[in-house]
Amino acid sequence: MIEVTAGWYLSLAAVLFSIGLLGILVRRNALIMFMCVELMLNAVNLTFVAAGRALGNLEGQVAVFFVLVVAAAEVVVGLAIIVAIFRRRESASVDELATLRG
Amino acid sequence: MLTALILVPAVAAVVVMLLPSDRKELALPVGFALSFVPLAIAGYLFFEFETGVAGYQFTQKAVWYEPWGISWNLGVDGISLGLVALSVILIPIALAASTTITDRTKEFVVFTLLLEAGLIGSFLALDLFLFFVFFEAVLVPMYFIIGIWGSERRIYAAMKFFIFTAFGSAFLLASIVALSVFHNRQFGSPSFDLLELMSLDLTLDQSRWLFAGFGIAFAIKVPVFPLHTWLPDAHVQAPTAGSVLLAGVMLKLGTYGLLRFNLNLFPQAAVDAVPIIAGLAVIGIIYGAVVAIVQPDLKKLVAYSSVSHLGFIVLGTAALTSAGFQGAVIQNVNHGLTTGALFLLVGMIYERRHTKKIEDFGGLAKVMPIFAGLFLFTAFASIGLPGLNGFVGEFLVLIGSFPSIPVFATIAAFGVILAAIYLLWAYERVFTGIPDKPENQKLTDLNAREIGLMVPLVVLMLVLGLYPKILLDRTAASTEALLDRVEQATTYEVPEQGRLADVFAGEGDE
Amino acid sequence: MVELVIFVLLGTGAIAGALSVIFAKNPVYAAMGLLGTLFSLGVFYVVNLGHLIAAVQVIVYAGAVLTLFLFVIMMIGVDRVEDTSETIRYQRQLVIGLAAILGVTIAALVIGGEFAWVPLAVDGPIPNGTVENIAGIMFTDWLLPFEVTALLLTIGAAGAIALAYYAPGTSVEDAE
Amino acid sequence: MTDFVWLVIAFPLAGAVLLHFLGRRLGEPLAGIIGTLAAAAAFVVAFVAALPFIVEEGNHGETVMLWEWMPAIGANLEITWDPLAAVMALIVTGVGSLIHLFSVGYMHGDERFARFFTYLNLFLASMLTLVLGGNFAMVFLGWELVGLCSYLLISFWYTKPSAAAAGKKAFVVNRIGDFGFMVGLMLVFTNFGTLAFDGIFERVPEILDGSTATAIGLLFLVGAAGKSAQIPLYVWLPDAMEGPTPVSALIHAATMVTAGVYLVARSATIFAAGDAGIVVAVVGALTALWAASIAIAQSDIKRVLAYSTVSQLGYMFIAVGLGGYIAGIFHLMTHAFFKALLFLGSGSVIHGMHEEQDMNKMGGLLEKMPVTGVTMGIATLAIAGIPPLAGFWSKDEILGVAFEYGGVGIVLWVIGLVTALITAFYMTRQWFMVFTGEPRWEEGVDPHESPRSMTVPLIVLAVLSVGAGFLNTPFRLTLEHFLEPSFELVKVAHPPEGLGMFALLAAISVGAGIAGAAMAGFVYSRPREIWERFQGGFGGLWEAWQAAYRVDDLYGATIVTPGRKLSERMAFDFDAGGIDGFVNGVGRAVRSAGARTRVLQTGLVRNYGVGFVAGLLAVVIWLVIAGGGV
Repeated sequence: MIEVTAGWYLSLAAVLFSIGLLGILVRRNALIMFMCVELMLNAVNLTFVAAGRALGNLEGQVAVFFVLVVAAAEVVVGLAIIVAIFRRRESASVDELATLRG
Repeated sequence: MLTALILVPAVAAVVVMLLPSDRKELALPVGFALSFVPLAIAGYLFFEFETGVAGYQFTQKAVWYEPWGISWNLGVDGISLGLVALSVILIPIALAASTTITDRTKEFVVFTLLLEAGLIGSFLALDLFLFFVFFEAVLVPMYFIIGIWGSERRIYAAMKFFIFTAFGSAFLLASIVALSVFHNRQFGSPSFDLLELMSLDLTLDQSRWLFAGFGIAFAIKVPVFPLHTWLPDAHVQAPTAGSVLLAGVMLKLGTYGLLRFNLNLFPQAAVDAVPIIAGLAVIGIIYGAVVAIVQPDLKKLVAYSSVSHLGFIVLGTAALTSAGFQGAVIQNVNHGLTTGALFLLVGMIYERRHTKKIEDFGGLAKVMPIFAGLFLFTAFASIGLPGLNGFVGEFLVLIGSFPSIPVFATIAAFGVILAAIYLLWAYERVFTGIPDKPENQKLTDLNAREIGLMVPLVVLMLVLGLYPKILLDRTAASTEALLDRVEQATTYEVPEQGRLADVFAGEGDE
Repeated sequence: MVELVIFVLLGTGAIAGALSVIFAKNPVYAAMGLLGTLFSLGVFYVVNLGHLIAAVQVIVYAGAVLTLFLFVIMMIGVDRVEDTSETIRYQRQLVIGLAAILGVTIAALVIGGEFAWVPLAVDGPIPNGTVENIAGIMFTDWLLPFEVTALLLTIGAAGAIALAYYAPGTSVEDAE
Repeated sequence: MTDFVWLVIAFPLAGAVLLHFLGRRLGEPLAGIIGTLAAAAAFVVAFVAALPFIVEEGNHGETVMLWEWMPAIGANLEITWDPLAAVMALIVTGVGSLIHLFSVGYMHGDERFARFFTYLNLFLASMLTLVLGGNFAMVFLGWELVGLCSYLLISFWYTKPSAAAAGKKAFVVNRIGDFGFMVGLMLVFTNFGTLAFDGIFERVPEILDGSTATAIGLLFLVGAAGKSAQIPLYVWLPDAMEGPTPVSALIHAATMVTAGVYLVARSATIFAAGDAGIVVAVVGALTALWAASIAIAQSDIKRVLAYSTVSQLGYMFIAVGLGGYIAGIFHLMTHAFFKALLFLGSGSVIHGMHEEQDMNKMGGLLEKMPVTGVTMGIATLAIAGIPPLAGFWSKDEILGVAFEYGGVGIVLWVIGLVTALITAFYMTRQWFMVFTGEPRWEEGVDPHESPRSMTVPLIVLAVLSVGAGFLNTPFRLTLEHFLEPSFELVKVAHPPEGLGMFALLAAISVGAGIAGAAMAGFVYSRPREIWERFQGGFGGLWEAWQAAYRVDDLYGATIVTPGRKLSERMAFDFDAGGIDGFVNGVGRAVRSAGARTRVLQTGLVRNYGVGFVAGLLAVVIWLVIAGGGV
């Protein structure tokens, strides 16, 4: 029988991460981009956990814990910004926000 | 004593700055008066200077920043004495010539005095880092003088002048730092002291590259042929005082640098580079003169004539003979006097007619005889008429450079003819004939102030022309020492008539 | 054997959820996709002995964060269908190109066995991710990060309020 | 013994300085008188200082040191007082004083009267510096100052554009000559290590080899040609007639133009060591013939004399070139007298004719201006070489030297004879056109004799033109003995020995002279139509002579205009366009590069995202490959 090793989980995490990454580039809606960021963070968590298990200690899970906290803070602030901008621009499309053009 | 010579103008600048702003008219007189103090100090210095002593005199050294070996190290010798005297003489004259500057006179006087401090500092500095600081410090006031009080395209000219020189000094800085690094590698501690750096033994490649680094910065400053296009613009746009100081003293930073640093620090590279330097110098002489002939603008004509005359100085440096060096050193001073005077005169006519175009003038001699006489006198001094100061420098350079680089000397001698052509043709178009244009008819001749300005310069031109010994004796020892330094440190030996036995005539029957 | 089944099933579920986040026309469906992925990851944590974080994941992430998302989506009223057409020139082609390269690289790594990470021969049982164990480590070695994250959260909250604060009477313009 | 000799220079110099500052206040006649006194004082001092050479035999004179100028190169302000210097000083101050006296009358009414005498005195001082200089640097000092004074005096009436241009032309052409002289000096310095005469002339044989001596000689020739208006640098002298006539008399006849001859004579040892002498002689001969031919057809009274001067200087060059230094100096002296007389005479004619210079508008002036007419007649006979006048003795000695030299000398002798014939022709033509025949002046012009202050110098010079010849006749070579000490170091060439040969050569040269004079007299004493027919006989040649072979246009076309075009190209295209263009180009390039890169900043987050991811990928791939991955 094929034994599921940590490597599998890592490759799955890699796939998820790249999906999240490309998602940011594709979608114009700020919220979707935010979800993609969340996706990438979760992929990282997966790698932490898989590695923790492979190495036989719990450090990975503690790290996941902190990543979660950071993600939460980030979502809170991000959404607040999006709401503020939305109130101003009536659309959540990122492309309109190009005033800092060169 | 040398520190005083540098600090006094700086303090004077601060004093003028602190003048109450509502008493604007006070700035110029106070500045003018204060500028006599450094003149006095320099005068004392000039006469206390012992002739026949090759090394640096009145040296003062104080450690500035130990870890890098930078020290406030000052000293004067034959080569820099003349230049210090020249700057100290030209500053009061430049200030006195700028009474027509009415807006922001305070800043003008402050910048001029700072310029003086920077100039004297760079001529006295024996520490390369200190020299670089002053070398750059001099740029800023001149940039503002051209930029604020210049004529119509002054911003362009000031910007071009600044960037051109800054481009050069970038190489200079790199080379200076490289030198101190080599010193550190060889002696364990970095040092910028000129004397210590002279004892460095660099590989031929290293000294060639460093020679090029120093050379480019000074070549731009001189200016040497291909790098000269900033000079005419800077001169045409600069106010009278600016031009006088720019041509009179600032250009000499380049020639002084070549003599002091390039030859002392990299003698072998200098000897190998003689054909290139001499070639560029000769091109400069001929090219500067040829281009000057057809210049429509009087100030540009004088600017190009400076390019030509400075070519002689560089040729003297490349000659590597006693007469060549002496000629270069004294021509540094002479050119400052003659070109400074020419710019003063052009400034005077500009203040009256507000134009510098030659064809706007005509027949001025009838209307302004004194002005015409002074202009002719200065023109002949600049052409190098014997009996006036221009001749002494050029003749020494030509006589000095013939034994070592005969072909270049002959071509350079050709420049003497071109000088006569462009100046006399300009004189003819401006002064002779009948004053047909109405504006020219009612021009007033020079007033007492203007004549007073010219008197010291005229006297100096005559004195240096007929009795140059007072300066030649003081420079003789240092130029001989420089020649010995080059000869010992390289395979080059001075040609048969290059070294002059009776060069120390000064001591003989004084 | 069970682990393999779980891996395959939930792995595809996670990927499907992720893809739906990107390609869903309606943001709400995207949110649901994300919820699916989060849930499958939670299970994976359990499989990898991360019991506490699985619980936290499900409660905090799926519960709080996602609801916040939904709340914002509803508030902004972007729940109508969006056109996912691409406006920036070359953007789509570039992304496809990058996706291709990314795919190839991951494939090469997986095949090359780069991820085939055989677990070490651990002496003794692999500790279980129970609350005691994690708390033991967190409050000893990792105390400083813990405190810092606490502070981070309070700042996050304050920041959110400041940004979204909409004092009555101030017009939209000068609220900037 | 003669340490007061520096006074010779000091007097005119002091006069110049005094008149420069106080001239305007001294006013009309007084300034002139002071000027003349200064010149006369210099003459007296020179005369007194020259006595020892006459009294004791073989006195070499000595060098008086004033003060150190440029000791490093052996150039001090020092005076070498020897017979050669004495003769030159006497000529310069003597003729100078007479011309000063003449100018008092001639310049009457000119508003820059005092300034004129300042320049004249300054000129005397500089010429004396040149002649008395103890080293080549002093000679060069005098050389250039003399050029300056001729510039100031030629363009004295600077309101006349042609005068100003003539002044500039004179200075520039002189400057070209000075270039040659300067390079020669450099060569001298490189070989001898000093410029002082006593450090050079004794050591010439041991230091200079043939070729260097020739090189130095040729370079000195360039300088001399510039100053003494020989081919190709003579073009400035005819234009120099723009200046007042006394100036032409003093500078462009008697003194300055002889500087070249003096230089060759002074550095005789250098010329003897090499074979540059022959070149000098040939140049002299060609110039003599060339200028004489031009003088035939000139209608301006002063231009005839100008070309005649160029021609006579050619003679002197023949003499000093072939080693006949004494003959050259002798002709220099006699020429100074009668040429100065001719110029002053023409000045008095012009003065009388109210500034009219065209001979066609003169004629029959003899009874109106008898003194001028007679004195100019004497001078004409002298220059034509009619015995017993001075011109005959000196010119004949030169022809003798050429004849004696043999080989090339013979050719030069023939050219000399032909030139003598032509000289006699054009001088007599001038005399007849001006003083005989029916008057051709316009109305309102009533010529009158010049005042006494102008005629006295004419008379004195006339006497000298007659008497000077006897100074060095083959029977009693007084001048020879006087100048002997100066030329010990070199073998001086002499005309053939024996009275027989002398008589033969003299007969030939006098015959040529008389033939020329007779021909001119025959034609130009008759009415105007005869002239036209006679001049028509020469066809195109006459126009060519009149237009001086269009040499000026030739120089203009080959040197001046292309030179100006070149400098315009260099100034406006190469410098402004090229180098400046490059510098500005660099500025523009930087600005446009900046503009282009600005476009990359689109402001769109997702663009940046793409960049970001691409970078990330590159790193990952690199890590994988480099990290020994796959």
